Amino acid sequence: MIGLAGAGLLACAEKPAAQRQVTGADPARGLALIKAEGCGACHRIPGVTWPKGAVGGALDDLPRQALIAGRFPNRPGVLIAWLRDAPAMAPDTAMPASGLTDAQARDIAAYLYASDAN
Amino acid sequence: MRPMPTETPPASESFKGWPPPALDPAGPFAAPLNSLTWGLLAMSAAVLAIVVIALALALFAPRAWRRRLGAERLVWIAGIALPVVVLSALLVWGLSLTHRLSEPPRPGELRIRVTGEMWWWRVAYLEASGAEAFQDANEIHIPVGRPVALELESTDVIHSLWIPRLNGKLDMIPGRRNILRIQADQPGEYGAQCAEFCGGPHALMALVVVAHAPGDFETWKARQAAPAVASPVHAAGKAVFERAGCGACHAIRGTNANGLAGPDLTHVGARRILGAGVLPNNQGTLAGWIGDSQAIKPGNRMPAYPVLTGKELRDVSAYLESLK
Amino acid sequence: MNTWLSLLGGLALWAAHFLASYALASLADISPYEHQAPLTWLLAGLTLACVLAAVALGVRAWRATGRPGLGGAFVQRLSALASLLSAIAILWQSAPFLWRY
Amino acid sequence: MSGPPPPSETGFDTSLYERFPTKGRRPKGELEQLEAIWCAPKGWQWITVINNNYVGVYYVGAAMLFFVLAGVLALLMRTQLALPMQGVLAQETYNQIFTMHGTVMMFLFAVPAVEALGVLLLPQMLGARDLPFPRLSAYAFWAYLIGGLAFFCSLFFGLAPNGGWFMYPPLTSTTYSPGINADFWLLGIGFIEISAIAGAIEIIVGVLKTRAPGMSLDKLPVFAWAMLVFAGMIIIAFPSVILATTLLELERALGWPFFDAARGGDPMLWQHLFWFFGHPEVYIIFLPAAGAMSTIVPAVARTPLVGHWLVVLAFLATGFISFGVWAHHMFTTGLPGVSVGMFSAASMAVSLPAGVQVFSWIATVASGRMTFNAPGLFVLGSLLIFVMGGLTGVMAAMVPFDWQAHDTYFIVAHLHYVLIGGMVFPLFAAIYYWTPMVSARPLSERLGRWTFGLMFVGMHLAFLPMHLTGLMGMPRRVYTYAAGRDWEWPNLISSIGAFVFAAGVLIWLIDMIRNFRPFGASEAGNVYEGGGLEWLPAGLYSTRSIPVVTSLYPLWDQKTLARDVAAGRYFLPGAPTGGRETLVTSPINAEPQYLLHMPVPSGWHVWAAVFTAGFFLLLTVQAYGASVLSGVLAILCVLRWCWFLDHPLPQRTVDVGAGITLPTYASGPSSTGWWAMVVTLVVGGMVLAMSVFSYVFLWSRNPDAWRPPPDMASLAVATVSAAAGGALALLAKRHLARPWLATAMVLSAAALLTLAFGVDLSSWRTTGLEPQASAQGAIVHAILAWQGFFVAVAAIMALYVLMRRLCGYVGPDRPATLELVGLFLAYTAGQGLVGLGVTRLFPAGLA
Repeated sequence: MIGLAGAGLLACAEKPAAQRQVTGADPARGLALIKAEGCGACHRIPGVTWPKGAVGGALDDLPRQALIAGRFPNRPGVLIAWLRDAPAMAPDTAMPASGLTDAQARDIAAYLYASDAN
Repeated sequence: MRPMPTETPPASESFKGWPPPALDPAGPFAAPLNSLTWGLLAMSAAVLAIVVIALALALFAPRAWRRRLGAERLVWIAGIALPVVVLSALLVWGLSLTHRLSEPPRPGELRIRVTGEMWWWRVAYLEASGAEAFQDANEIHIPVGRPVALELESTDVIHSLWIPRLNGKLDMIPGRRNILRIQADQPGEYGAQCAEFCGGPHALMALVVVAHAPGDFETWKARQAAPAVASPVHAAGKAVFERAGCGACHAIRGTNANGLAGPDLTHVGARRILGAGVLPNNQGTLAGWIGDSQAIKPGNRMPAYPVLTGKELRDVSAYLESLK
Repeated sequence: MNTWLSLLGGLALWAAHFLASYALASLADISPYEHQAPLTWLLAGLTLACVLAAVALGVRAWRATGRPGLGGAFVQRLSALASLLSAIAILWQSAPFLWRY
Repeated sequence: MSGPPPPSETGFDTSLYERFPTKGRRPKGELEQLEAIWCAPKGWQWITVINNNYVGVYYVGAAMLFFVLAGVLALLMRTQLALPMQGVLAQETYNQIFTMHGTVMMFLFAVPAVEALGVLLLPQMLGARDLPFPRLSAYAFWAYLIGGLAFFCSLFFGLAPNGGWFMYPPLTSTTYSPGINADFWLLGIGFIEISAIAGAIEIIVGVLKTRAPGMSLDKLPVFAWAMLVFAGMIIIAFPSVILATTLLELERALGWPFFDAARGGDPMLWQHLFWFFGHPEVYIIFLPAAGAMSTIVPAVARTPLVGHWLVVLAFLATGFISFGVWAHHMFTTGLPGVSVGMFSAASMAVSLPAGVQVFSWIATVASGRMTFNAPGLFVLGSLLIFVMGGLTGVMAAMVPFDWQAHDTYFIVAHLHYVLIGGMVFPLFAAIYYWTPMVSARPLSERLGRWTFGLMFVGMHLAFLPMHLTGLMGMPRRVYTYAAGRDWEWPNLISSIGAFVFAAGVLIWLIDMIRNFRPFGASEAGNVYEGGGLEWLPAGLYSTRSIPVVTSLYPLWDQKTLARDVAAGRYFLPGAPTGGRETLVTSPINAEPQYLLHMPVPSGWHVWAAVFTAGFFLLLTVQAYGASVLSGVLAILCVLRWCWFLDHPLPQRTVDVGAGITLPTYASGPSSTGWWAMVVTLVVGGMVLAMSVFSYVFLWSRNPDAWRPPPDMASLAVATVSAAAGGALALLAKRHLARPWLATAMVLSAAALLTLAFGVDLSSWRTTGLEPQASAQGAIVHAILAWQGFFVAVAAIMALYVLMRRLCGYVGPDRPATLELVGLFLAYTAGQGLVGLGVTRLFPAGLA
């Protein structure tokens, strides 16, 4: 009985904030792109067991972070622009301009936002 | 909701595990090994069948059968006569094949010296005279259809170069030089792995053999022999490269970086895989590797560079990626 | 003592032949081409000698199984078969060296 | 017996055997006196006990403990490899764990387990009261237990070796393994080999000299044949690994470049030395298990073994041919073509004897009525798995296939099939078959079937897919593997199989905890109706009387034997000299020669083991002072232990049964001590032979770098003094009538040997040959160091003889001590001469 009650309590972990949703994008394709680009070389990304780079920030709880890279408001539009060309937004960042298309950036953003849902 | 966390690092088709590379020859040296393997598997299956049948009969057959089976004669026939015949045939097949496959390289063959280092491969393309034309790392480029003599050496511990689809493996032993001859019949990429335990990240020491059609092998070779082209766009990156002291270990022909400890980076941008089979090759992974290679390939000899600012890291990785 | 000698003689001959052919093979592999022929003949002679000795030991032991010897027929039969099998093993082992072309 | 009786080996009149079984009642109190003499240990005494049925059970228990520990390591490895790129084990931890799994399984489980089986079963099986040197096997056990546990605990400090169980330099040399991890392996394992050799000497002398009267070679049980060949192989093979570990330890500690290519050494020398031991070792592990199989199959099939003499020949052939195959581990190192072909031929030939044994088992099962009890199931499982392993072995013997399969998971699959099928399953069959002999309750059949089922299925699930992963390109000893190469599903299946196998072992453990009750008043007895002497009713004193053996399966052929033996109607019903004793018989026809007086439990061998282990382990952690102290204490304990020996009894001859009288003292070739010394010197000789091989090998690597030897004068002086020393030592025993003269001769012999060694060493120093500078310097100084070690032991022995003389223990009535010291000193002289000859006359002499 206690186990059942405990399980019940767990179920009501708070839902991700509504406004960080990317419409019309496929997280699965996003994960495949992350691996092809090798983002794991600098970042620790949930769902990528290896490599777990330590040069960039960990992206485990990106959906709950207020700022992207400590500088920009964490909203889908800003994240997609950042993914496509970070140096244009912050000249001193180490994150290179990835040259991703808008659709690719949207898939990756969708995956990162959905990454802590389970 | 999220897909299973199977990540696929540089899945260049060279590392496909299926069909098993040892049974999927792509050259004249590997083909006889494959046929020998299938012959041996057939022999083993046949002998195993004989033993299982004999055992089953011995256990469950009617009394008359078992009495015939239960005599010393079975030991003489199945235990001595049959194996001597089978093993003699195998010995003849094995010795002739060994002899045929260990001919020394004929003069005029392309010579490449591959040196096993602690956890990466130093590849030096040699002139006919044996002098070193230019150096590369973690990749071997060969022309299709021609045998190539790989001179295997090691400066530290024992490694072993194994390209399953082109030939068997051969060890790289300090103080000795072994010749491994390979030949690819089709253009393409062929995966290779270090097969002798060499400590630390031995598991992450892979190599790719790239077979080119004769035409573009010459063009590739010419471009590789040329020194690095200094483009003004990446002057900032080049400056960071020099200031951080990378030239102490790495060499870039055409610049004053002439370090010999690490791999030659003259055309690092053109490499298919970074870190001896570890990362895809683009500016992002270059930055990640330079920033902290220990997190990616623990125990490797390159120190981490936390001193570089974000912009410097981005500049130097852009500069290196431009060295195609 | 000769019981042990006849029992292990054949196998000891095999061991001696193995060491000799290993030494000759190592010598052959590092010596120039013109030395190959004499080395091959040397080993061929050695192999022949060892095989004949092993067969002789085997036959002597086989003939002794009738007479009451030390250790009885068991040891005599064992010595005979051990020697004959050693002869086959010696021939088998010299194949790679003698048949090199 | 058909025809005239066979000629007598020692002049003993075999017709005396007709006097047995004797009639009439035994005198009162004879059995009680026997039980008092062979009393069970009480309280702390269980540490000092030396009976083989105590030490044997401890030994098997310790070996199975290491089996379970190494098995847990295997489960950790399989968890790490279940999925690609796992983080369960860090890279360094995985490298240490896979090295420890291999090393513990091969050195701390496999060889000791089969040796323990021999120590436990041989005396009873041969009809002897105990092993000839019970304290030596107790010493070997304690040294093995202490050294093994300390070696295993290095894992918990992160100091475990991480260079693979074969420790190839240069990876394991100081440059690339600076820590003391490698030293734990080199000193720990080198030391464990000494206890294995001690056990082997014990078993050789036991099988040859302490058999029941009448047990001639044709009536020797097949398990005893296997143990004899097993011990002989240890004597020839283990010195090679002891030399190799010593050389690598010298390179690591003092910088002598045996394996450092830059300074003239060659890493291939290690591979030759290691595999010359390595491959015979796996046959050393296989032979006793095959002997146990050939004993259990007739019992479970209830019919004599078919082709008994062919199986014995298979043991002898395996024993010899296994020394000609070592280089099949080195096919991919670029060995020249011809020798590679030779080793391939020998590697195939060595599979022939294994085939003979398999078909002999099948024929025996066919000619009998098979019972599917626990041992029966393990026997069938072992037969099937071993055949599959043997077939992949023949495949790997083919050089071109080995170029593809070497160092891949195909070879991991092959070695596990051969070792589990050839050794682990027969060992479990032996445990189920012989437990009723030592435990009050047999193990349960129901749990036995579950154990077999899970282990059989688990084994195939775990190791069959590995054949495939090997051909798919997965190399050995990788702490992880990249995804996307399709290696995931076979590795997952292997990991599941490993856990199923472990479940089987767990059920076996539960079965042991519930049913295994050793050292009780009574044993469960002959549950599976075996035919050997070990099933005679026996107490701590083994059988009440030592029977005359007339056939290969005495219990099957003589129904009344058990009753007569228990009633004391054969040899030695009581204890004629009032102490522990057994009969010593001749090697071929087992004719009684003399009565061996055996030691009583004492603590000295335990202290000697503790301090010997202390010497090696303190040396590993570089506590040099404490290590030297521990070494000196070990020597003192051994000398105190020897002080008990060689005291002739007041009664020169005694009646050992039915009026047959035998002497109570013997020396020379008929005595057990003489044989033990000769076998020990064979071990020394093998180390010398491998040193000479190393010398010639290193010379062949760079002949022109070899410097000329010192002048001929020093050679002449050293040769003369060494030869004189040897001659004096051998002649000393002839002058025992004047004890002072004999002692003086031994002392002067030791002095001459020391002089010869001093001249040799100093003349080499004058040539300025530095051991760190070149391979020649290293190997010459290594040979000198080995000779110096022997000269030091010779000096200790000479001083020991002096001490014996001062206490009046040197005289014509006890020639044994002087004879054995003479043998040792003569060998040391011979070894000195060989060392002089090789280092000075080769190659200088040829030029």
